Amino acid sequence: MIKESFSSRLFDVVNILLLLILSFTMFYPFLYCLVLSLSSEAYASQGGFFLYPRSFDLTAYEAVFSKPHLLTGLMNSILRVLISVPISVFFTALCAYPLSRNETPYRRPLFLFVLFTMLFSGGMVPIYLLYHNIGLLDNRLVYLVQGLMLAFNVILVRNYFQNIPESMHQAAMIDGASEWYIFFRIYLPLSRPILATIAMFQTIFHWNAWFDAMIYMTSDTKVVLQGFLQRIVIQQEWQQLRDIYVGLPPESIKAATVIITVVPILFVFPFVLRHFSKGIMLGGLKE
Amino acid sequence: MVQNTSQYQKNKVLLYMFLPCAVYYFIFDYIPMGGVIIAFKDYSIRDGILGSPWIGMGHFDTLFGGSEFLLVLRNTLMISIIKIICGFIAPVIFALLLNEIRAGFLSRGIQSLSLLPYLFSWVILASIFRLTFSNSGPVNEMLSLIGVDKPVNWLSDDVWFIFVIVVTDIWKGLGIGAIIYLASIASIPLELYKAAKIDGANRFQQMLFITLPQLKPTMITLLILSMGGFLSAGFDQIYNMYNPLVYDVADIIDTYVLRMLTDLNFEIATAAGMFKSVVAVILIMISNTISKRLTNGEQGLY
Amino acid sequence: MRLITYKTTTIAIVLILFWVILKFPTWNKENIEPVQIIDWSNVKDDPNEHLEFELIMPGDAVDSPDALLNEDAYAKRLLEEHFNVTLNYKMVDPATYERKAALVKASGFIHDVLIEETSMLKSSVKHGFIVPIPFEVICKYAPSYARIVQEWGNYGWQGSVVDGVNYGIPLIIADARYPKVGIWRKDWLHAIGFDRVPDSMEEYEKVFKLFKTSKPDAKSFLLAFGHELDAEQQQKVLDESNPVWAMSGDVINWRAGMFTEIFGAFNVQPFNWVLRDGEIAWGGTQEGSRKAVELLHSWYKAGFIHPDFVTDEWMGEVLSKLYAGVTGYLAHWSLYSELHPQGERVQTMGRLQRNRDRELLLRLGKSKLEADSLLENQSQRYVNLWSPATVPRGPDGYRGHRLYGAVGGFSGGYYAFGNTVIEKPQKVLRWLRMMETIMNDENLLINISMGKENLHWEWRDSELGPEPVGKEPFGTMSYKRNAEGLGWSLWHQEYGYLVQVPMKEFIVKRYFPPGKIEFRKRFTPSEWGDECLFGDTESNAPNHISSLIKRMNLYQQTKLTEFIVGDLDISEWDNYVREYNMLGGDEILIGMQQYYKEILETADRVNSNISIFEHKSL
Amino acid sequence: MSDLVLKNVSKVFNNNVTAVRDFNLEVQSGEFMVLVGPSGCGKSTTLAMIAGLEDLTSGEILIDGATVNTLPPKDRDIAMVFQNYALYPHMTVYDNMSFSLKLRHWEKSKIDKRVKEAADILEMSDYLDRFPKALSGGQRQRVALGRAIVRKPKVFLFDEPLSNLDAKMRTVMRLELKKLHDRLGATMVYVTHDQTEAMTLGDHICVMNDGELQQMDTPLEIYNNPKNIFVGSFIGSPQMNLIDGRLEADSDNYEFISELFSIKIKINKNTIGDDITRDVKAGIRPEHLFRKQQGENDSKITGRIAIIEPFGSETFIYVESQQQLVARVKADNTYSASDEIELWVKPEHINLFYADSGLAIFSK
Repeated sequence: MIKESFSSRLFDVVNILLLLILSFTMFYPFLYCLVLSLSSEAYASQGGFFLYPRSFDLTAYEAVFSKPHLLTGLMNSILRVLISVPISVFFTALCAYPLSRNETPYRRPLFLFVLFTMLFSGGMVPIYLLYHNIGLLDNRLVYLVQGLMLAFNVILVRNYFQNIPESMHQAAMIDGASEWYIFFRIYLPLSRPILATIAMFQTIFHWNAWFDAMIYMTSDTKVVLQGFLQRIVIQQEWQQLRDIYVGLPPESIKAATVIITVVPILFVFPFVLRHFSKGIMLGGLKE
Repeated sequence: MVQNTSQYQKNKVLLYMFLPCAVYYFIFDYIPMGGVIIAFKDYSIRDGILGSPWIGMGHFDTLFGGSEFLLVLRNTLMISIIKIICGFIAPVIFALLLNEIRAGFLSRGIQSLSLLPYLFSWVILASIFRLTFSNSGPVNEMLSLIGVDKPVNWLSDDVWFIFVIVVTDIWKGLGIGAIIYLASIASIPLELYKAAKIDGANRFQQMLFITLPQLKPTMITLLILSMGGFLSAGFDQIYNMYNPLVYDVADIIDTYVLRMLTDLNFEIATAAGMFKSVVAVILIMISNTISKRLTNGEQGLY
Repeated sequence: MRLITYKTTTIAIVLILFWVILKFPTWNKENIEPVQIIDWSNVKDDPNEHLEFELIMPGDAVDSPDALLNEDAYAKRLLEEHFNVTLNYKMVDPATYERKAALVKASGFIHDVLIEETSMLKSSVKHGFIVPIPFEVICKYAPSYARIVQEWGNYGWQGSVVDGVNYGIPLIIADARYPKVGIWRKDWLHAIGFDRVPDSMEEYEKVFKLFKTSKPDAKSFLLAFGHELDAEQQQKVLDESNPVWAMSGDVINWRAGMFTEIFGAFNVQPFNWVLRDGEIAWGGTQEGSRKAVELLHSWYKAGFIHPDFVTDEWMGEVLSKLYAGVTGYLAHWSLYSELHPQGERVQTMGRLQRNRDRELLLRLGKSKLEADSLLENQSQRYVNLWSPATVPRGPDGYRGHRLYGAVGGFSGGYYAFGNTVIEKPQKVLRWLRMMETIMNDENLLINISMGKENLHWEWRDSELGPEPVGKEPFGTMSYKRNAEGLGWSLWHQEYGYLVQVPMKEFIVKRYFPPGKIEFRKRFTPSEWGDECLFGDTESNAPNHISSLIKRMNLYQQTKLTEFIVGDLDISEWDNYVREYNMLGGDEILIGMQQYYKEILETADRVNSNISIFEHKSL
Repeated sequence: MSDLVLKNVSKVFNNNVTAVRDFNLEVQSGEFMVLVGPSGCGKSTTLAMIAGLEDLTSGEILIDGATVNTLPPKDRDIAMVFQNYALYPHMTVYDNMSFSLKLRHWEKSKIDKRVKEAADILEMSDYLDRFPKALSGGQRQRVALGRAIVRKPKVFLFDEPLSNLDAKMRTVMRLELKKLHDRLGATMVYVTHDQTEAMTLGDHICVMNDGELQQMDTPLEIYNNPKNIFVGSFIGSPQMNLIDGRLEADSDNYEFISELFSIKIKINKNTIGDDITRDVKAGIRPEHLFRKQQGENDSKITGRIAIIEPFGSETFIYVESQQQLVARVKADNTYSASDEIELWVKPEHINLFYADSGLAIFSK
């Protein structure tokens, strides 16, 4: 066996140790939350560092589930992802295709037209007034319109389209296919990896968006799950629970709310892993 | 001529394909951009955006005159500079270290765990960190195990709060950053490493002279992108994690704009927002031209 | 290179735009007509003209479903029949009221009657959302309401005055002085040999030291169950007992009442404006504050104050530490109901302590049956674990705590009228008449605040005399009352819910339990209570001052915390004071003196109006 | 320069696939040793083991008599040139060549001299500041060579360095390599699947097949006396003709009898012993099929021409008979497809092999 130098073996040991500690820090906060949400009143406010719940007590979850807006929030979030993500992936691809074709007239200015939207934004007031005039205020359609075609995703898809060999397009042209046909039948199926990655980005974007719910929704039944969590945990609204669960320590209510919001994401996690670990080529974004 | 028209004919179809997207961008991005003129007007809702009287650069004078915005600007610059510097290097190092682990299952395991934080929104993470970084929380408990008895008030002390903000921001972006860099590392031909081994490079030298230079194009691209967000300094994170005790350090442009909005002070909010966007556009242009010149033309966003 | 490329064209357009903006600053300023001023002289309120009102107000807890106002809510129907009006309420939850109200206005929908804080009111005026209401009109149509405001908080008027014009009616809740009463863990005191509540700083210190050293929680448990345990189990209880602190606190809401009885013992309140021989003075930089902070620092070093006091929230972690037996003293209560033996807080404390004892007994090896029977015959222990503290005497003989008093239950709130009333100004007069009539019609006032006798509440005899008690068991604050348009808790609903009109003193005495009156008398004697000169409304001060005050309060909170925690040594106090004044203290003082003068002037203006209409009362 | 010895080296990959089985080799100092064989025969693995890029499962490798099994590549004082050059894309030619010296902390002037020297040998002096991207295939290969030369290593290792070049450049570089070897006199181990390279470059050739050394000898010896059917058919293009048949003893000589032809052959009695009964195969090189009889005990094969492939100076003729044959004759266009043709073969040009074991039966 080729003898590795001592420093390289030492490096291995230290490296693995370091990364294990790092992955523990990645994992521990969620464990801490889980433990906190399960521990009974007495232990929750003791604070400190624990790895396992000293007692099993579900009153915190009972309290949080008693809030009506949790279920409506969950429904809103799921609907938002199921409807917005596919539509936004389609439109991102549709927008990227003409930008990837050299023969599109005014291709460069169109690209700058899209890119500029990533950098410059009108600010909250004009957008709010626009939504009001269109009637999008307090309307779930806002969730679809938000982040429909993010310039960053369009660039990623356009790069992927450009990596598809030109011969594909030429062959189809010779067979007499129209641009729409090429787009639907050839380019879309071929770019499944990047579309899956964009779908992943959009799922995370739509699932985690809380700000638009906070600003544009006035009736509470239309707020997404994150909005519900934000109000409970950040804006200290857990006090509303005082009539039934008086004395329940705030830490366990907050922790329970967090765990309930975290669980659905863990279902998506394996899919995310599969697509992301295939890796996305970000280097060399230039056309 | 016929050939030419069909050429043009075909292109027109492409334009038709782009039309719906152009309409979307025009309505939802470019029309609100028009609203920026509020920053130059004595805006009142009754008179509407067009009706309100112009007052030129008045608001910008008050904005930069008053000490509050300058304090906010200082905070934003401070936080985003630190974040960009550390946040830019950390995923590269993490990817390099991850790449050095030979045991396949271990590196995949750590990589998937590191992706976990990227999935969660700042609302979730902020609520978790408020619990874990509280004075009697687990972090202080661990510190007391290793001898630091005086509890560090992470969330209420100015300096520590910035430290927590930067560290947690890096912690969240580590996973996705590593994946992007590992994708580039994977494209490095194995022969290069063999040649380096024969040339006498040990593992660190291989990492330094072979792996790292290959990541340059991706690093440049990510740096340019982060330039775009230079003045946003992580609104989601700070809005959900800060508390009155650290306002003087953690108040950034976006939280300032939101506060102005709730006071119905639309002009100042729009003026600050516009300032942020203009700076973002300029920064992107500068960093893009610099990167193009540096890598003689082949690296850049557009 | 082609001259006209995309880049150059876009830059050219931008430059032209800027030139246009800068060139014509006053482009179309002239043709905006000012908001019409209502000519109140010829506005008549004809009682049989039916009026419809759109109202927006912060509901008690709109979040829980049963709190949403029913269509035919009792109080709403009563008011509508009585005053020939229709009231359409939009209830918004209190936490996000400010932001949501702002956005609703921004979208152009203006309600007839709104509840606005000073900062909101000022920006509403700027955007022309609300109309001015001269003092003359208020005093003419609601003289007794105006007099109550003069009596309880005349500083309220100034908050709704913008450039000399008044835009709002200050909201008043009855006797607005809430004391900051403390409580002790009765069983802990007993366990360390104290049979009465400590009454001076020295005694406080002695008790805290004993709390710290002699494991009071474990001892009190042993006093109750010791005889049932063998020596080894008893030792186990002592060894395993968690560390204990005397108290925690919440720096973020310091102003609302942290450590006020400690500062009071040095005759100062850190976040109050007081009159010191005719001059306005700020408590935070007084010598008394230094002594109090020095004492608190020594307590912190001795481990009496829980380190979490920096970031805890009073309603959250501070309270749950008390419930969990981590702390033994807390001074934050202000309502009689909160300390009443049948009140929910005391009952919860008992329930939680019982659970903890049960868990400990099980862990000590007792079977479920044994544990329950032991708990049963010790049930007297859980009836009332708290005993109210007195306001302790300081080394120089001073006593005092901060009276959390404010004009208007919504800490500085005002009724304001949207510009939609311009076509029908009589709506304002109708609203003023409603307030005035309810104020003086005891039966109507009781019905719209507590509800209908024997339907929503009834008289019941308790050891403290007849008490009006809700249909549900004592003290439960159910939101079903909100659905009927009534206040959520019978216990401190001393003002109308749908129309915020306060109960006069004699009504409160007749309808509320004598214990409550006695409680208030005992804890709010004027010589103990140190009420802030501006109530909690210094945020009504002129804009540049109020933002400076906010910032300086935060600065003071951080500095005082650093002194207590020890990051800053007490010797630094003088340059802290110098820094505070230099950074903003002096400027604020000047601003507040000016503001105080304005308050007095406005109060006199209102006085003169009241006197005009006094003898001509309707 | 130094010699290289491999003693029963073998390599089994963790999925227990044996890549190299019991490989023994001695490379004299200054010798140009070629390892040739089909892809997957273990030649590259062997080279990697010599370089230290792969561990040995068993056996021993010595350079200048010193065992190097456990030494990492950098301590073995070897240099290697890769198939796709493995130049560092982000470094100039100069940096690429001087990289190994920089790692050894040589000071600047010494590095400069050594690199300039190597560049002169390869006529690359004016490309030193260019990036690999800006060079042609041949130039890049020269840089890779330069990188090795600079080190003045004990042993040069080549892993199919020319296979990425176009045909013309390949011949040019082959000559360069030959000149270089003669000039430096260095010990070189060269791995290729191209037999022309093997024949032209190697002082000695090792023919390998699925992990085993088939034969190690000089090129001509391998060409003329292949040890088994594999070596015979692998070396030489177009491939050696193999004709099935059997032997019959007559007095002290033997006769090879097959459907196509039969011929008397002198075989040493004690080598064949009683294996006379086993089926045999006769290997005849295409150039050893002549159109005219030259000796009296030549024998004739008749067949019909299937395809004619003119190569300018030579022509390949594919003949259809009981078996397919291919002949290599001087170019002349007297023949055309489907003509009858007679081909003569001489006894000394026949290599006999046992059909079952494939081993050669040595006549001399």
